[in-house]
Order: sequence, then structure tokens, then C-alpha cells
Amino acid sequence: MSYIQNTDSDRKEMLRVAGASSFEQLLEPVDPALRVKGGLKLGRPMSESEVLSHVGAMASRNRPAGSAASFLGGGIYDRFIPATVRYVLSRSEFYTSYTPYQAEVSQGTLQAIYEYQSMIAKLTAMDAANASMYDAATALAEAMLMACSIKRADRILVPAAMSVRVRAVLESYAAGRGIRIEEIPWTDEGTMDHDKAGELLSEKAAALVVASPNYFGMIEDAAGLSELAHSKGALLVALVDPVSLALLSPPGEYGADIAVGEGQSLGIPQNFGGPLLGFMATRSELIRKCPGRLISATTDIEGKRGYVMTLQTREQHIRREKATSNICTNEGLCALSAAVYLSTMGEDGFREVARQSAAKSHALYRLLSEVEGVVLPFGENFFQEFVVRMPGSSESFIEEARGAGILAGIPISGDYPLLGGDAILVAVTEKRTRAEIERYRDIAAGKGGAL
Amino acid sequence: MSYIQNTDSDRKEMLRVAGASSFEQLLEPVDPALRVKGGLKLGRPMSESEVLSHVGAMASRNRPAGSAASFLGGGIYDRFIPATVRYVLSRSEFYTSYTPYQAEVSQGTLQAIYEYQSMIAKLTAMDAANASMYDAATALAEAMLMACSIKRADRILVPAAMSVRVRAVLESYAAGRGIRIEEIPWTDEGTMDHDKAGELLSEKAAALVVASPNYFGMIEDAAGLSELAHSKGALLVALVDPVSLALLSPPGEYGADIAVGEGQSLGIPQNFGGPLLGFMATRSELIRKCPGRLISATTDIEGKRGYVMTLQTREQHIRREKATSNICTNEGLCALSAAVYLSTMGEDGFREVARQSAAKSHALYRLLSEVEGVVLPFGENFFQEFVVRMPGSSESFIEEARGAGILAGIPISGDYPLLGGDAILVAVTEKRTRAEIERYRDIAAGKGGAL
Amino acid sequence: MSGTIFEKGAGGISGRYIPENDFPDEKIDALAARKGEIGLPRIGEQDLIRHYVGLASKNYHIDKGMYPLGSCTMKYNPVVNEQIAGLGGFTGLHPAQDERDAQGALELMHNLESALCEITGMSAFSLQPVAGAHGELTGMMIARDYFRDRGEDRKVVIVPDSAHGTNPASVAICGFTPKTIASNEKGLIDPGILEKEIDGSTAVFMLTLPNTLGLFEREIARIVEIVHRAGALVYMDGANMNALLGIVRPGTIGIDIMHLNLHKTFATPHGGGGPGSGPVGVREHLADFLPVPRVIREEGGYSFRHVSDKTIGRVHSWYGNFNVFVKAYAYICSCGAEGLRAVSENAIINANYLMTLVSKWYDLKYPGPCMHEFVASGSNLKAYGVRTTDVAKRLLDYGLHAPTVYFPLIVEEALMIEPVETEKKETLDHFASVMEKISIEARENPQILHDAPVTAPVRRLDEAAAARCPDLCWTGPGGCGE
Amino acid sequence: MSGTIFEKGAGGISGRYIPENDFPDEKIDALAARKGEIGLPRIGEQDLIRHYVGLASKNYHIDKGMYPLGSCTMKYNPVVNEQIAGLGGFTGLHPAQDERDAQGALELMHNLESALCEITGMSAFSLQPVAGAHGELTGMMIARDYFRDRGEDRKVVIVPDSAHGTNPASVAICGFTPKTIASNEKGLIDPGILEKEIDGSTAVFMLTLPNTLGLFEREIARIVEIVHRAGALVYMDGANMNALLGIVRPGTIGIDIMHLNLHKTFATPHGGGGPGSGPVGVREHLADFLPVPRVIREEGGYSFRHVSDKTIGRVHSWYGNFNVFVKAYAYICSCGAEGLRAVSENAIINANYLMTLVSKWYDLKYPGPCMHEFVASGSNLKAYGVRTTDVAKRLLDYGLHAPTVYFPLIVEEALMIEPVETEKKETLDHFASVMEKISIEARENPQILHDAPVTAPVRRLDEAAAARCPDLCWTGPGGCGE
Ligand SMILES: Cc1ncc(COP(=O)(O)O)c(C=O)c1O
Ligand SMILES: Cc1ncc(COP(=O)(O)O)c(C=O)c1O
Repeated sequence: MSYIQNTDSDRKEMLRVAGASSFEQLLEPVDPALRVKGGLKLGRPMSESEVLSHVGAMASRNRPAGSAASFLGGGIYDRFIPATVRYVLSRSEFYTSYTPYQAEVSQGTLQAIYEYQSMIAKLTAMDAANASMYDAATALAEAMLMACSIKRADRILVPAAMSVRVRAVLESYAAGRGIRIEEIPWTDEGTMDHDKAGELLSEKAAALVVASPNYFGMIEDAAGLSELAHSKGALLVALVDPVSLALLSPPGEYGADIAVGEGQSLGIPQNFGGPLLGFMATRSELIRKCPGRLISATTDIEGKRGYVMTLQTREQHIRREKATSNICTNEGLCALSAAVYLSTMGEDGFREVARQSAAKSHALYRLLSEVEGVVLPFGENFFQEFVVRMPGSSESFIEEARGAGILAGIPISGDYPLLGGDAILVAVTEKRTRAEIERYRDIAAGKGGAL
Repeated sequence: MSYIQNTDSDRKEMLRVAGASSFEQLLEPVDPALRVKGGLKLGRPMSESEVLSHVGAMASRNRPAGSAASFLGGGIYDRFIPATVRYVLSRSEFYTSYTPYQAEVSQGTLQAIYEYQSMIAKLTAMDAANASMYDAATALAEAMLMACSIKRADRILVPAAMSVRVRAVLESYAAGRGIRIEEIPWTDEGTMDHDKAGELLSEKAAALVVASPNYFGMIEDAAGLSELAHSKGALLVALVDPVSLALLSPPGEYGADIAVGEGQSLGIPQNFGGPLLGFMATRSELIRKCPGRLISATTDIEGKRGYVMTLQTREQHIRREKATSNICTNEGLCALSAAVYLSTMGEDGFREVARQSAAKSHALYRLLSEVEGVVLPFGENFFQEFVVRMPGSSESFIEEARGAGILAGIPISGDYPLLGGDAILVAVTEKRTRAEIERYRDIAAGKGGAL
Repeated sequence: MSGTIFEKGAGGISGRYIPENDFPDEKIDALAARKGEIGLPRIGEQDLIRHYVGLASKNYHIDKGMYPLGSCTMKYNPVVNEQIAGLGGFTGLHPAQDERDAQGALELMHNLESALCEITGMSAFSLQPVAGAHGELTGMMIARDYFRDRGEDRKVVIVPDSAHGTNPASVAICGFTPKTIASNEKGLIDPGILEKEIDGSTAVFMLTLPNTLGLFEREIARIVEIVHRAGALVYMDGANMNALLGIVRPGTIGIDIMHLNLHKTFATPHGGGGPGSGPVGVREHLADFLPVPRVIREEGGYSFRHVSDKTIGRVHSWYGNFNVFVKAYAYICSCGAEGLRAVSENAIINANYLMTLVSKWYDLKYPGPCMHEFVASGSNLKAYGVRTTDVAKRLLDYGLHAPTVYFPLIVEEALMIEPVETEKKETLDHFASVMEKISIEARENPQILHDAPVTAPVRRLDEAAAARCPDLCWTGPGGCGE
Repeated sequence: MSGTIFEKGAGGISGRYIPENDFPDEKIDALAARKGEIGLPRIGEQDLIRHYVGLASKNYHIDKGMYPLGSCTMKYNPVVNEQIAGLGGFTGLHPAQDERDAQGALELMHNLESALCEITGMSAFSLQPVAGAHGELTGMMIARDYFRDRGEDRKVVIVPDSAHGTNPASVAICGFTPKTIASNEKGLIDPGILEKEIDGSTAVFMLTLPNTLGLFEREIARIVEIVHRAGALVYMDGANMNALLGIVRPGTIGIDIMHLNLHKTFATPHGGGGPGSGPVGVREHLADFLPVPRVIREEGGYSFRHVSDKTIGRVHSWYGNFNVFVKAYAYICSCGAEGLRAVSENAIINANYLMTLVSKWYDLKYPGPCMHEFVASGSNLKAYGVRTTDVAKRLLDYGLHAPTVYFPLIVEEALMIEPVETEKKETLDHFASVMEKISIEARENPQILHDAPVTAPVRRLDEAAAARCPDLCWTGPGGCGE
């Protein structure tokens, strides 16, 4: 299948006009010794129907959420996505357009992103948000660089109860810049140890990162930590789950300086982990230090409202090595998904998603707490996700559940040996049904085989 | 899930403006005795996700073509549909618009249908085609009415080797108008008996209908029959398969007066038999007698090319009971599918579809001819579909094939007792693979169980 | 880069969509009797997509704005229903498949028929007719065979002058003789006239309810009684059912046969002219005459059956527009009982509200509460040399669609306006304010209206030239006559 | 009916998308610490769809017309690839699922990596970086850890002045010190200058090939040799790989590290600003430094592995933009070896043809054959008071998109034009003819250009005001400062 439209005679004529007697002549700047000999070793071109069956067969060799009840979380969730999202995203006006460099003919994208920024700002209760980052991990890494640059410091404090993958990305970004990342352990309640945080903050740090809910699903005393950080001259960077913010106190309310998070929950399919949507919001005073694209409302020469990219002097295409970040292509279409998702669900529907996620996860928690041998180490102060240790081995539990059409959770003791035993992380979103939740309990109670 | 956007306070205000103190007051013309008491006995409203799972579960209780190799035909075929078709059809500019009554803001639909008409005219080699009919059966019924009106006669001749369902629709349309439909039997070759046709044509008939390929897949001597009909003063109405026309002589070449057919093959999913696409094309002289909508090119007051509905005086909304037909809503979006399909496949690709359908069906025919006990009553003069009798019972053959993931054909002896035995109609489209065709043969040869 | 796809695709190259043939067959050349090229385009996929996306941009559509076409019920088409109807489990089904492999499809049809029975109060429905007019024709066939079965020779169908054009056309196509009766000064059927016209030759009285003026026939009970007394049947064109959901069930007030337009009342999209779906419902005594096959539910599952020899037979190659059923059924599930009632309540409130606003600037021949639509008239603007068509074209310049114009024929300079329930108050206010502006323009500067539209993709088109010398098929740069 | 979604959704009602909660829980109220409303819209689905469809209509996009943005490779995005990437078997996969339940996804990633290796001649690829700049940064991290592993303290990365802005930015973000060298009068890297600047502190020489002037570095072999002799690595920004498919394999000419932009070369859509995908490839000696996990194929199937302790670690939460991989892989399958070569041939022919046409009316600083793009200049129009930005805006009035302007910085009044291979000759002819018209307008009536655009949804926008007082968040009718 070829998408080239020139015919042989077109090419002949074009070469003639370009003053070349053959295509080879146009390749004159490329030393023949450097050229590919004998063609690439790839297959022959496939027709559209062959591509569909070849790649379609790969899709069918997976077992996606739709064919099993997923209790997997850890940053990526199986949530209901209203049909409006796919409908809007399938309009080629959005998905085939470039970054809005010519504002006058890109008002659709620009306004949509402006509205996205507004929704993130409202959700986090911060003053402003940028147009998107790659994912939560890189958004946090950029927040780290931003904090270090603001505070002219090279040390940040992070919770030990944080995703090891996010932590790994932080390390990659920190390494070349000589930034030290230090960890604050968790207490018996699975939340950050305030005393230890206070201790570590006594040495100069650019920022204290608080993840709430943290990787174990637990809600932190973010307000207390914020006060602590500020009292020691550090910024507070909040790593948050956007759905939780419909219920929990948002970063702006407890004085966070930068809020970042993963927006996949906002209408973006799981897609094996990508594309994701890193969001970042901050206070007005810090906006010029913020990485990434920003869209601003303005007016045209006739006074009509319109939208433009703004503060581009922070960006790499203008400032090059002095830019606040190297980000260029971001996750624009995912930001659009989030905007469509949030406006479709609306104020009430979005709150309902949060409430149901909390209600259902707490329901499973309580059901499991009644099963003999099940250990729930951290108590009930969680939003939609919790850590559990099963009576037997978690591996065999997960395997049994898998056989019964349930993806039971992520085994996490390997990454967090301090958890001891065989812990798994279980997430319950609004999509899970009573039947699925009860079946989960039954399997945990050793009564799953009958199904 | 509600799609109503007025709030309670909107409604209150609107009632006030309309001078009504309550909604009940607006119902004043409706005698309370006639009103529904106690509400409809239907379920409570479902949320979007509930509708998706409720109706989605019904979809999964079917076993569609994608999950089995289909050799079913009889007018509806499993063909490859390029992605462009679904893409274009999913644009709401096309699918949510009304019949193009305001031409100036409907140029998209109008031009697309004009192009569809042109493609059908070219395919059939007729002068012009209408904007679509409900399906082949009703298109043929309308052609019958048209012929009877042109010839002021009330008798038409049809092949016995014609779809019984199409025939049934003809009867329904003919009954009230006193039109007699008479049948011409098939010969040993499975084609129309010319002698018998000549005989029946000696009494005045409005039209001779020739189906080529006929219901048994056989190619008729349409040119000979055309000459015969015309020599007896009858019109020739051709019922054709659009894909076959890429290979076979088109109706315009053999002098047909009206050509009709089923356009489902042109990019329209099988959809359990609907919507379909009846097409109709005719000669210039007869166009004012033609039923249905017609789009014409014209110019606007500035001389710019544009498109309008034309010859509307034939239509019911102007001519009421004197209209050539009662058709109003037709199959506009299916006509668009056909246009996108034909322009995507293009001259060469569309011919290739026809060639492969023929090649593959003839290949299966030959493979079956080598299997002992298989009877192929009508020979090789078919396009993509043929009649076969299996050694055992066709019911058990079809059942065995079904178990092996093959939809083996339509049993037709019930509808055509003269075929004798246990005949099935087998269609092979371009989508069938060598492996599927060979597996079909293996099952016929009693070697299917191994798979 | 405008032009037809034929011009854009002249001499180009198409993509490759199907695999190479692995069954080369010389015999095929023997079949290949067609001479020369078909004349289809050869165009690359990028330009093809641009062509159709370009055409799309020239269309008005529901997702752009209000579509106040009276009698057309242009409501929002939920995107989720398109998604559901596009599931492979539906789209990939062959109609001749083993019923065991189509149980979900049969169940859906069965459920939809039951829901339509409940909504309308009819005893049985056939989903086979694929459009409103097709439903009318089917209904006429049922009446025809009903009287034939009873040995009665009735050939006349009485139709009010306010009826939709398809009504008399369907009557005629079926072989009946239509007889028109005039509506009275209130826009309603006059039972007195009906009583005079009806006799033993009358097979059917065919009415639209609410009628095409948007009015409910106040005398419907008496009308039904008159018709039944004459031994005739009452046919109701139910295309306007959007006004009656959960309010009136036609079957319980004596309607014998009716059709519904799923592509109006049940939110399935109109597709620029179809596909639609026009199921026909009947009361018990006519059930045997419905088209076959019918969907039957039994112990073992669902199946298609030829239930009675009295059937009129078939009106479609298969079972009707199944893909449309899926969307209509999903819509009914979404709404539920209370939601359907809310549809009609809001449709009626919207229409009455908009009628109040519009009637400040346009004539209204039939005041008083309307149902889901109303008919205004531009006759007051004739004094300024302005016709309804000018008002319609000017609306396009304001980015709106025009109402249905010059229909029903009994209202001079008719503007038939149906706002539907999915439009909200602000949208109606905006429409009314534009209608007001236009009425002022008509007085102050009628030329603007004559010149309209100026912002549409084309200006007014020469329909007369097209009718004189229709160019129905692209034959080259010159077009017609070549 | 314009305005933000907040205005349209003020005080309305949303649809119901999820079922009622069947786990009522009073405890949830204890968690619910958030005070007051979030401030999200409440809007019905019809108006929501209209809002976004209305926004869509204000965008230029590939399906509308040519998109000659230099360096951006705006080619046709095949619709079938969107369909494939939307299959539930891909979209519904959680990244932490059991590998046995994700074999198809892993196979696809493995196949894509292999294909990229074959296309580029590199030994190994990581798909983890999600954009070009992210790939650059990843590449820099690899270089950083490579030298750290060898115990060498190299802190400098040499970057030509023609480099894309992301290049020096990525260098700096990674903690290296960028050092700019000037290109010569032919627009190429001067090996002499490079030789002078390079030394033991140089970690990497980072170049774009073809460079941002659309030129192939004629001295590439010598450049590579110089860099390697200095013990440094050569990094190639492969965002312009659309010129080299099947023509040059960077790995075989000595490039040590490179990234590709799948969202340019491999036809995945740009999405108005992403998601992209910027895989990084390295030669054998650097393979251990690639991000983890890597996809491994073994007897029993595919799996993710942490293959080496030398790895730089992770640059993404999971495995990169998987959904983009699906489209890029489908595209590679469609093209096959010969098709990929044809892509570059046609991209180069189109660029040289268009360069010939455009250079009749605009300056060209670097004549001679270009690769897939070229840089013209509007400097000849300065005499008429016209700047390149005016030319760009005027193009919008003709329904076209503008080229990349004012980049690369080394060309005054730059117009960087990349026609891409999917555009056909007629489209280029049309673009050239409009460029010609504009150059004539510039001479005869420059005001038209200053006033442009007039046909776009808005006129020129006040960027200065936005930068002075940015309004980044809707807070009510007033906006900024409230
Ligand atoms: C009142 C009425 N009856 C009948 C019809 C005919 O329906 P269809 O166009 O589906 O054939 C329509 C719609 O056009 C209508 O509004
Ligand atoms: C030459 C070149 N390098 C790097 C980039 C950066 O890629 P991305 O925008 O995906 O980060 C681009 C595209 O913008 C580019 O054209």
C-alpha cells in the first residue's frame, strides 16, 4: 500500500524541471560509498487488508481490560470513557494538525488547550497549568529541575512510597545535573514520616515532593507537609491523582507551589502505558519558570477574542540551551481527551466517578478484611487503591484470579522489600461491578474455583 | 442518559413566556381520556455505560463474518471495505445532515451523490442513475411499475432463477396494481430458457427482467434476451451485480432500458441485511419517468458550479399521488459509501475485486468438482457464486463446516424444489483465502474433522 | 482544488487494498466481456480523503447547529449509538446466517418491536419497512389484503389536504384511489366533512397525528368512531410521534395501522437522505397481515417465522434496516420510560415557546397551543416584496438552517418550524432573534434577502436550467449534452 | 454561539454516563475534604459536540490541504492505522499486565525495533522516549553514562548553529555544556572548524542529517572520523530521516546514537502537538546503556527485561507511546522495503521540483540539489516593506498553510519548505503559483499582505499583550487579572 500520488510521468517531468536527468543526480551530495546497497531487508509492501490482518492478529494475542475485570492501577486505570471523547479525537482537524504555529488557522486547537489548562488549574486549585507534559514521571522531573532552578539548590526530598518507575525517571533527569534525591520513609500507616521529613529538610532542599494519594494509595497530610516544607524554605511539589481531586483537598488549597500528575484517568485509554498525559500547574509568580507550552487568550486587531502560544521565550525553539525545558512535541491530543472527558462528565459526573471509585475500593477493602489471613497493613485512609497481603502466595492468588477473568493487582514487594511478604497493590475504579468485587473476595477466601 | 438540555428553570421560564401555567395546559387539545395513564412500561433510563454493556452483550451473542469464513451470498456479500469508507461516513457533516433541501448549504451531500450517480451510470454504462433506492428488490419493483407505466401494460416476465425474496417484494408491489408476474424457467445450464421467453413475450408484456448473474450465479445471454424483448416490444430490465460489471458486459452495452441492482457489495457492511443500497440507472429518454431523487449539476448566480435536486416534479413532495414513486428518504449514506468505496478502490482495484472473486470461486468450483459425489449441476459459466449438491445431506455438511469456522452456503432447495436434492448456493468473494477455500474442499471431501 | 473526484482522479494511482491474487485464472479472461474502461477515478488516498473532507465542510449538519426543519425532527444523534451500531457483532452478520449465530440480533429486534408496541399501544410491529413512505406503503398493503381477505371491495383512501406528500403517493402506488378532504379553518379535520365523504368504498382514512400544522386532532375520538362505523380502517402517519411519547398511545385510541420514523423520533441520523426505518404497527386483528418473516421468541431462543398465510409477504430483501434498529434500541434504553416522556414534554414546550417568540414578527394562522412544531407564515412580508424563500436563504447567512418552507401547502408562504427537544432555550432565543433581525431587514432592506445567501459555499443555484437540461452524470469538463 | 465551554456549560445539565453507585458509603464523606465546586462545565451532549466540532472547524489540518512546514514532515496519516491502533486488544491493555496476556503487544514492539534497526543500521533501539526532544535527551544520557562508565570526564557537546532548538536545550537539560559552531557558506559543517573546536572535553558532536537547511552533509565521513578520533560520539538528530529511507543507514556510516521521530517519518499524526514518539538507536558498544526495560524474544515468547546494569534507567513511566508504535509499525508494513525507499525518493524529487519553482520568486541562499526540504528567503521582499511573516499570513488567506518561518536562524527571513512525498505535482504547482501571486502582491500592493489574514477565523492576534499579561485560565467573562 503506497500513499505516494505522483505517477512515473509526474516524476519524469519534475526531474526535468529540477534540471536533473535522473533521481540519482539529485543524490549527488551523498557519496555513493555511503549509500544503502541492495535495498533494505524488510518485507514486501502489504495491502491494506494484509496490514489489518497482520497487526490485527497481534491485537488479538493480547488480553485487554475489556475481556477481564481489571484491578490494576499504580498510575494507569481502567476507567469508563464516554463516546464523545473518541468522537472528538477522531476528527482529523484535531489529530492531523501540527503544533499551532500559525495561530489564526489553529484556533480550534488553541482554544481547546486553553480550556484544558483552565480545567487542570481548577482541578488542582492552582493559578495556571501548562499545555501538557509527557507523563507524570517527566512532569515531576521537570518540576524538580524547575524547583532547583528557582531555589538555586541541588537537593530534593521524595517519599519512599512513590512509584519506582517515577523515581527512576527522576534519577535519570537528576544524574547529569548533580541533583541529589533523598527518600523519606513511610510510617506504619503507609504515609510519609513527618519527623524524618523535618529532619531531612533541615539541610537546604529545593523541594519536598508529596505524593497524595501515594503509591500505596494512602492519603497524606499534605497541608502539614506543606507547612513543614515552607517553614524550611523548600517548595512543596504535589504529585496528585486528578480523579482524587474531586474529593480530596487540592494542592492549591494546601499551598503547593507546583502540582503535577498523571492525566491518563481523564479519558485516555490504557494503551499499554502510552501515550499518557503529564500535567503541571503552578502559582502565577512561578509561571515564567514553568517548562512547556502555554496558551493565552488575547484579542485580534479587530478586538475579537482569540488564543496564542505565549511566553515562548521560555521555550527551546526561541531560547535554545537557556530554555526552561527541552520539551517541544508534547501530548496535545491527550490534553484534548482530558478536556472532552471532563466537560462530558461535568462537575457532577466527575465527582461521581471519584465517589464511586472510593466507595468501591473501600467496599473491597472491607470484604477482604473479613477474610481470614488477609493482611491490610495500612488502614482505611486511602482513596481508591490499597496494599494487601494474601494468605497464600500472591503469585498463586494472582494466577488463580487470572484464570477466573480477574486481573487482581500488581505485585509490589519486589520493588518495596520493606513491605515484607508478598504484597500486591489493588485498585478499584468506578467501572468495577459488585459482582466483580465479590468474586475477588471469593477468590481471596479460597472460594473462587466454583465460578 | 438524557439528551435534553433545558433545566427546570428554563422550562418554567419558557412556559411562562408561552402563557402556560403548566405543561399540562399545553396539552389542552388532547382529551385527558386519551392520554397515557401511569407511564409507559419500559425500563428506567440507562447510563451510557449500561447501554454499552446491555447492547454490546447482544452484539457478542452473534457470530459475525469476522469470526468465521463466510461463503454466504445470495445478494449480500462479505467483502473487504477500505478504512476510508468508515472514516468518511463517520463525519457528522454527512451522517447527521438532512435531505439536501437547502442546496446552498448542502453542497457536500449533493456533489457526493452526483458523483455516486455518475459512478453507477458508468458502471452500468447507462446514461444516468438516481440517488438511490431502498434495496435491489424495491428498485426492481419500482422498475416494474415504471415499465408498466411507460408501456401501459400490466404484465412482466421474470426469471424463475431469481431470488425468492426479491420475487416476493415484486408480488407485494404488483398485487394492488393488477400487475401479473410470470416466470420463465431455467434450462439445464441454469440460465433462462430463451424459447420459453420468446413464447411468453408473444403476449404483450411491459418488460422482460433478466438477472445476470442470476440467483444461481450463472451469467445469462443478456444481449440475446435484450434483442428478443425489444423485438417483442417489451423493455429489458436488467438486475445486475455491481461487482460483476467490472468484468461482464454492462446493461448499457446490451441495450437494457433500466438497470437495477443491489449495491451492498460497494463498501457497505452486511449488517444482517440492512441498510442496503438499491441502485437504478436508465436511458436519457426515460429519465423523467424514473422514480426517486436526482441530483444535477448547475451553476449559481455568479456562474460557479453547484448541485441541486432536479426534476422534482416527479417526486411525491411536489406531485403527491401523481408522483412516479412514493420514495422520500432513500439510502443516501449508503450511496456515499458506494462512492467512497469505488473511488478508493479505483478503476484498477475494483476490477481486481471482480477478478479475484471470479478466480477464487472458480477455484473452489474446480476443487469441488474433483470430490467424489459432489454435484455441480450448472457448469462453469458463473461469476462468483454457484449451486452445489454435497454427497451427504447439505444440512449435515453445513453443520460440520460451521463447527470448523466456515459458513458454507445457503441451502436453497426449499425455495427451488426443481433443483432437486439438497442444493446449496456458495459464494466466494475476494476476501476468501486459499486456506479457507482448501478447508472448504476438505470438509466436502470428508476430511474436515482433523482441523 | 475543487472539482469532481473524476477530475482529481484522472490519471492518478490508487492505493493497494487487497492482496495479490493467489489464484491466477486464465479462464477469467473469457468472462471478461466488458470493453474499455469503466471510468472510475484513480486517486491516491490523501487526495481522496481531502476530497470528501472538503465536501463535508460544505454541509450544514446537526453537530453544527439547530436544524428547525418542520416535520423532520432533526434531533441530536448520540455518538455512542454510532459506536454501538458499529460493533463487529452486528455489522458482520450475514442475513442468511444460522439463527443460532444471530441470537443477539434477533433478541434486539424482538426487544425493539416490544418497546414500540408499548410506546404506541399497537399489538404487533414489523421492522421491515426501511423508511416512512415505505411504512405507509406497507400499511396500505395490509389494508388491501385485509379487505381482500374479507371479500370487501374498497378502493378509496381518504387523505386530508394537510397530509405529507408521501401519504397520497403511497396510497396510489398501492393501487388505491386517494381522495382529498380539506381541513377546516382551525387546521383540523372536520368530522362533518369526513362523515359526508366516507362510504362503503372507503378502505382507509389516513391521518397524520399531530398533523402537519403541529396540531393535535381534537376530534380524534369521533374521527376514529366515524371511520370504524363505516367499516374502514384508520391509518396514522406516526412520523410526528415525537410529540406523543408517553402522552398518547395510538393503539389505545383506536388507530388500526401506523408507522413510525425511527430516523426522526428515535434519534437515528438522517444520513443526508437515509437510511431510515419505518416500522409498521397494527392492532390485533391485523397482525396476521404483517410482512414476514417475523421474529418469534420461544423456549430455545429467537427465530424468524412465516407465521401466517395472510401475510402481505415481503417489502424488503431481508429484515429491514437492522443497523438503524440498533441505534433506535440503544436510544430507547438510554431514555427509558421517563426519558421518552421527557422528550415529548420538552419538544412541546420548546415549540410553544418558540412559536410565541416568532409570532411577534411572522404571521400565525393557527394560534393556540401547538404540539412539537408550528407553522408560521412569511405572508406579512410580501408587502415588501419578500418571499419565504428569501427568509430561508437569509437564515443560511446567519449560520443557521432554514425551516421547512412552502409546506404544508395549505398555509401560504409557510415556514414550518420544529425545534425538537434537544435544543436548549438559549439556542431558541438565538434563532428567534435572527428571525426578528431578518423581518426587520425585510422591511428596511429587502435586497439583502434577495441576495442571500452570500456566506454559503455557493450563491443561489439555477434550478430551472438544471430541470431543463439535467446534468446527472459527469462525462467530462463540459457536462450536460456531451 | 461562540465562547468557552465554561460559558456554554454554565448552569446546564450533563448526561449520565456511569450507573448509579450500588455501594453507598458514608465513609466517603469523611474523605471529601475539597471545599466548594471544582468549576467544571455542566453541558448537555449536543452542545458539547457542537462546541468541539465548532472548534475543529477553526483548524487547518492535513486532510484539508498541503502543510509545507519545514522540519515537520507533515505527511498523510493513513486512516486505516487509526483504525488498527484503536483495536481493543491494544487500547485496553494495562502496562503491568502479565506478559502472557500481552504477547501481541510485545511482539509488535519487538518487530518495530527490528525494523528501525534495519532502516537505520543501528544495532539496538529503545522505543521509550515519547518525542524527538525526549529522544535527544535520552541519547545525551546514554553518552553521559557511557563516559562515566569509562571514567572520562567530558562535559562539552558541540552543536552546529543550524541545529533545531531542542538540540542545545536537550544538551543543557542533561547537564552538558553546549558549544555552538558556525556552518560554512554552503550551509554545511566545516570539518576544519570542527577539528579546531573538538578536544578531550568533547563528549558528543550532535548533528542533524540532512541538516535544517535540507542539505546532506557532504563531509559526513570525515566528520565522523574527526569525532571518533577525538574519542567523542556522534549523535544524529534523525527527525529528517524522511530523506534517507533506503538511501543512507546512519549506523553504517558511523553514527553512534540517533533518534527518530515516528510522528514525522512514519506517518503517525501530530495531534496538534503530540503524542509523538522518539525512539533512540545506538550502535553495539552503547546498547547496554539503553533505557530499561527492553523487549526480549526467547523460546517461550516475548518479555520485558532489565538487561544490563549499565542502563541509564528510565525516561518514561512505562514503555513509551505504545499507541504510536502501532501506527508506525502498520505504516512500515504497508510500505515495505521498496515503499520506504519510494517515500524518500519522492520526498526529494518533490522538494527539488518545488525549490526550482519557488526560487523564481524568492531568494535561495543555498542552491544546488536539496534533500527533502529547502530554505527560501523573503529577503528580496524587504524592499517593499514586506516581511516573511506577511507572506506566511497571506498564504492562509489562500487556504494554504505557511511554511516554517524564521528558522533556521542562520537564514534571514527564512521560509523553510518541506513538501513531503504524499503531495502530488498538481498540489505543488498550486502552492508555487500562490507563492508567485503573493510575491507580485508584495510588490504591487504590500498592504494586502500586512492585512492578512482576512479569511481566517481571526485576524492577526496580539501576542505582545498575551505575553505581558497572560490569560492562561478561564476565570470568568473578564479573564486576565481577575
Ligand atoms: C409526516 C411525515 N410523513 C412521512 C414522511 C416520510 O418518511 P420518509 O422520508 O422516511 O419516507 C415524513 C418525512 O419525510 C414525514 O414528515
Ligand atoms: C530536526 C528536529 N529535531 C528535533 C525535533 C524535536 O522533536 P519533538 O518535537 O518530537 O520533540 C524536531 C521537531 O520539532 C525537528 O524537526
